[in-house]
Amino acid sequence: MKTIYLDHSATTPALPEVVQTMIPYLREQYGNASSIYRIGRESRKSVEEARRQVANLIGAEPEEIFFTSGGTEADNMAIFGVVAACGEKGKHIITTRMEHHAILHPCEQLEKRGYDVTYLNPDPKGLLRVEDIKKAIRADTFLISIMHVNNEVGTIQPIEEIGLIAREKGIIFHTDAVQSVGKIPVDVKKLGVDLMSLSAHKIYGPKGIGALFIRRNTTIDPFIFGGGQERKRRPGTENVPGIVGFGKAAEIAQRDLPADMERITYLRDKLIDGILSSIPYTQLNGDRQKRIPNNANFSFRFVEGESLLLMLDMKNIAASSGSACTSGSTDPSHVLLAMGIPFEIAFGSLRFTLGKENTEEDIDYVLKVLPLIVERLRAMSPTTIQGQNGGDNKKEGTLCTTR
Amino acid sequence: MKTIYLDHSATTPALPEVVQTMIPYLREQYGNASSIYRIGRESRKSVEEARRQVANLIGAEPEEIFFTSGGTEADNMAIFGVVAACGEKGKHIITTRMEHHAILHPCEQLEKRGYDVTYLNPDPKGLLRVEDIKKAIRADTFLISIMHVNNEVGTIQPIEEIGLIAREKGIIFHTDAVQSVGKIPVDVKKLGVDLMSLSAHKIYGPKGIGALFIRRNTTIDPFIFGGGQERKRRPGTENVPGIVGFGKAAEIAQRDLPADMERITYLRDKLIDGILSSIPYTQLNGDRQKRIPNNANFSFRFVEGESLLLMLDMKNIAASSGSACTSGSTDPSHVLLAMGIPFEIAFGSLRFTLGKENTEEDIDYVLKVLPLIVERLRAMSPTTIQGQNGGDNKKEGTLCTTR
Amino acid sequence: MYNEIIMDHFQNPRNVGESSRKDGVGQVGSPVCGDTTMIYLDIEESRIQDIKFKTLGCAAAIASSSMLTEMVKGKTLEEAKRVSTQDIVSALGGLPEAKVHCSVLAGDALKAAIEDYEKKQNKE
Amino acid sequence: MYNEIIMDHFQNPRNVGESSRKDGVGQVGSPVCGDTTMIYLDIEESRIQDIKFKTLGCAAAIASSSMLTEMVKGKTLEEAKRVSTQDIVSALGGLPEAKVHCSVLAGDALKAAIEDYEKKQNKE
Ligand SMILES: Cc1ncc(COP(=O)(O)O)c(C=O)c1O
Ligand SMILES: Cc1ncc(COP(=O)(O)O)c(C=O)c1O
Repeated sequence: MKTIYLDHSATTPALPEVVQTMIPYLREQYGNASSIYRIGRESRKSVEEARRQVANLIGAEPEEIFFTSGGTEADNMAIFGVVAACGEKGKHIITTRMEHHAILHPCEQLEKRGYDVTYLNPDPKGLLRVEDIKKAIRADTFLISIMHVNNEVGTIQPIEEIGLIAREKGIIFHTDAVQSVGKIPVDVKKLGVDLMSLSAHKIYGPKGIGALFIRRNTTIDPFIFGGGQERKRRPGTENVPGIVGFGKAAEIAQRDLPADMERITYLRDKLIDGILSSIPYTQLNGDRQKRIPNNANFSFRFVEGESLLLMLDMKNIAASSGSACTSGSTDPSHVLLAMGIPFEIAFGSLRFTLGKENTEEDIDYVLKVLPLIVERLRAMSPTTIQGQNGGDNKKEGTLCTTR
Repeated sequence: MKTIYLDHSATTPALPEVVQTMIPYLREQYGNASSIYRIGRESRKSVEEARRQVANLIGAEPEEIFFTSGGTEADNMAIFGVVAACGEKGKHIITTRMEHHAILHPCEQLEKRGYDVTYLNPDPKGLLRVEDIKKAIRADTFLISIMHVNNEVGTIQPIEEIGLIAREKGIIFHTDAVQSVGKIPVDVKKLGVDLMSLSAHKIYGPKGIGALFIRRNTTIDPFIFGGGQERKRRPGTENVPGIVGFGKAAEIAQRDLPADMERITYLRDKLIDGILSSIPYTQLNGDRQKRIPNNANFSFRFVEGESLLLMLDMKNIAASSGSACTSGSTDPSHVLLAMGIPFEIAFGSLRFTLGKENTEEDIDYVLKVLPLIVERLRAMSPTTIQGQNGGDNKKEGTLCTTR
Repeated sequence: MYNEIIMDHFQNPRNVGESSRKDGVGQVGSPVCGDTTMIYLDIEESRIQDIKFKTLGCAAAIASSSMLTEMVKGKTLEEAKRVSTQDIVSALGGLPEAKVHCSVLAGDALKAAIEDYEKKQNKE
Repeated sequence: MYNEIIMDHFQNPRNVGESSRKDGVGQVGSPVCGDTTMIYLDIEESRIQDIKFKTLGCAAAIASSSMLTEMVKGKTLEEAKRVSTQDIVSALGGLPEAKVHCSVLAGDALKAAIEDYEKKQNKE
């Protein structure tokens, strides 16, 4: 039976057009894009065309796009690159506790090196308060990094307002847009950001390729050193097939955005409404309105996320609990905890992220299967309350007291 | 007309089997290798199989292989990772002036941060003297990085001897084996290295993927921070198609090595002998014996490298002058200069690097075409000497005196 | 990630629920991962006549509990006390390293249940 | 990398060689890139009757020399002196930024050749 894939925030299948675009560059058009002979020049041309496609998707200039090996590298390049270039002028960085680990862990490294990092908490709906940013800014703040869309709860952060503040104060502003690009309109000019991280495999492009948008005249040093590729900002033989695949995916993302948004929002809302009405002791995590079209994140009390995932897997449904990279662990999501969701509720969370291939039948199937799975696991659980599956009886039960 | 590709040290065409292995992972088997559902577990399994294949090629354990985005990242990860982990214990690093820029430029960064770097020169044949290493070692030396095979002249360095010295002194030893792996037998145990950089696209694998071998218990910190992938040493969503392609390429490299070495050495020797005997004022750069089978690097006096390349390109021959990443510039190769080759000789250098697809006809064609091209350019050159194309008359002519 | 034995015990856990007499009841929660396991024992002449469990936790935690109940059912309390985490992990055919701590709960809950039983016996 | 005009002048350079009379000869070498260009002039009544060049250098250097010779042939010395590097680059339809310095040589060699001619004239 085919997989009903509902984990598009972890990764997406590359589109057939993307794969078709890539294949020639894997074999016949193998020229090194930095070589001056014909097959090298052809690779160069395709790389520059892809750069234009990616730039278009986010309203940037092609010269402002630098290809990286993915979102993680783009995030590291942004943080460490700005620190290398301006870390002598300031010592304070502002970010949030709901960032991806590709931002949080570099920031922790910087703390070890003596930088001050302020980690702001989002509100209980998963939204950052702009006032918190204002309050956190110090005279020596030189970098603000706030994700555009959170990867777990899908909430859209007030980047435009923060951009105005950052610009006014002359602070470099980075946004991790790995989860927003291709899902909602993204325009670097409107958002007022200096740096933006992208990842191709989240927008139906290939894995292993991403980009950092660097606004012209932004003070940033390279992160990786070597040959002269990417105008010396990101050396290494260009991943031509990956880059052209990314370009194609960006072009398609731009073309399909309005239609995809509408269709996927409809399916997602059906999923949210269906689950909330059929499974008691369930909550939707993250603001219902300020969220990307494809995200539905739930907490089911009295069950644990990984068990849910595996039971769904046996029914050929692919979902996620917490972020993709930690879904092997049962630690509840750091994002939900930062939102102030109690441990025992975060513990039983499940993220569905819809995509292009999903149909209404997929959603119907999930709505049929999931209530039974939750019921089955709750029946095994020592912490459920009497009558919790009755639907009406919603008073709190005894919870695990040993923690 | 088809290209006669003689620039395999810049990049190689991925083999058909490699591309066939990759394609399913671009589309149907798109699962995130860190996800626990079925398509995720399948990706994981393929990644681990590839890790085994790469490990086998260099005599390592699979747990000692960490995938990166290429050779450049592997080099940066080695240098910066060791410095982060042990840079407090020592302050001296030893490397050579013939390293790839992916080593030289990180080392320059370290000099800015207060580290001492000794750059050893190779001898005029492009070989490092082991005594020079011995002499350079100081009490505070904590890292030695010496390439296994030079990318421009193809010379094989005495890594095994250096490994013994490094081990005796307790100094971490890294080798950039991007140009040796797949061309000559490489065994990390025999070479006695702690760290080794690899790049897939140099061994008929895909671009944008490489690896760092890290011997168990080597003191090294991560270079990129984020999720838990690659046992936290190299986070970022795994480039599954790239990794499986690299694995397949490694397997084939191992299988074909003896036969390829023999066949390519024969063709290469024919090319060297043919050129040296038909074009006067020409020299082979790099030791003739201690060199990988596929490299032939020449200097033609009274001509300039880029002009040669473009003339060859018009005859559908793809070659290189200097390293791939700088072949757009007319600066002579830093490697040739480090070998002590005079500027005006290094200026007219040309690198042919042979590969699997090359045939004897290809070599015959080059031997027919190249002498005419050199002659044509020399006829245009103000610095040639009377009678230099006569063959016998080999005394020095007047050289450009304005430099 | 998980082998077939574990997946079998996760999908078809043995002895889920509560035993009829509940002569001994033990509940432990893991501060590391938030899992909770409860063991219910029916004891006759110092022998485990029936054992049931409830677990809130990951597949490793559920499978470990299920496996443990099979391993100790019918054993004397002394024999049951000697079953270690390592025994459970071995019976499951091994666990991913990051998951070994999840299997500790089952044994701890059993020990707590036996203690509970013995405490009650002493009171009588 | 290079446009068609440049590639045409590189492949079919105009006016390569040495002029018959060599009334003025100029040679310059670039310390940046090692290129060398030599210009040979035949002058008649302060007008460039013939011009030839030799260049050791990259395609940009060769094409620039070739283009320059075409641009100034038949011009008076005063007119020829006014031809700038920018004029050569424009006539070539633009050069990659990293290559602009290679086109400087041609103009410099022409100036040196004119100077050489003028010096000889003054001596006479
Ligand atoms: C918000 C966010 N940032 C960064 C990343 C890292 O991207 P990649 O896995 O392509 O390195 C991800 C995805 O894993 C993400 O969701
Ligand atoms: C010796 C050497 N090291 C490192 C590299 C860099 O590898 P990559 O281009 O895959 O990043 C190369 C090739 O360009 C090389 O020849």
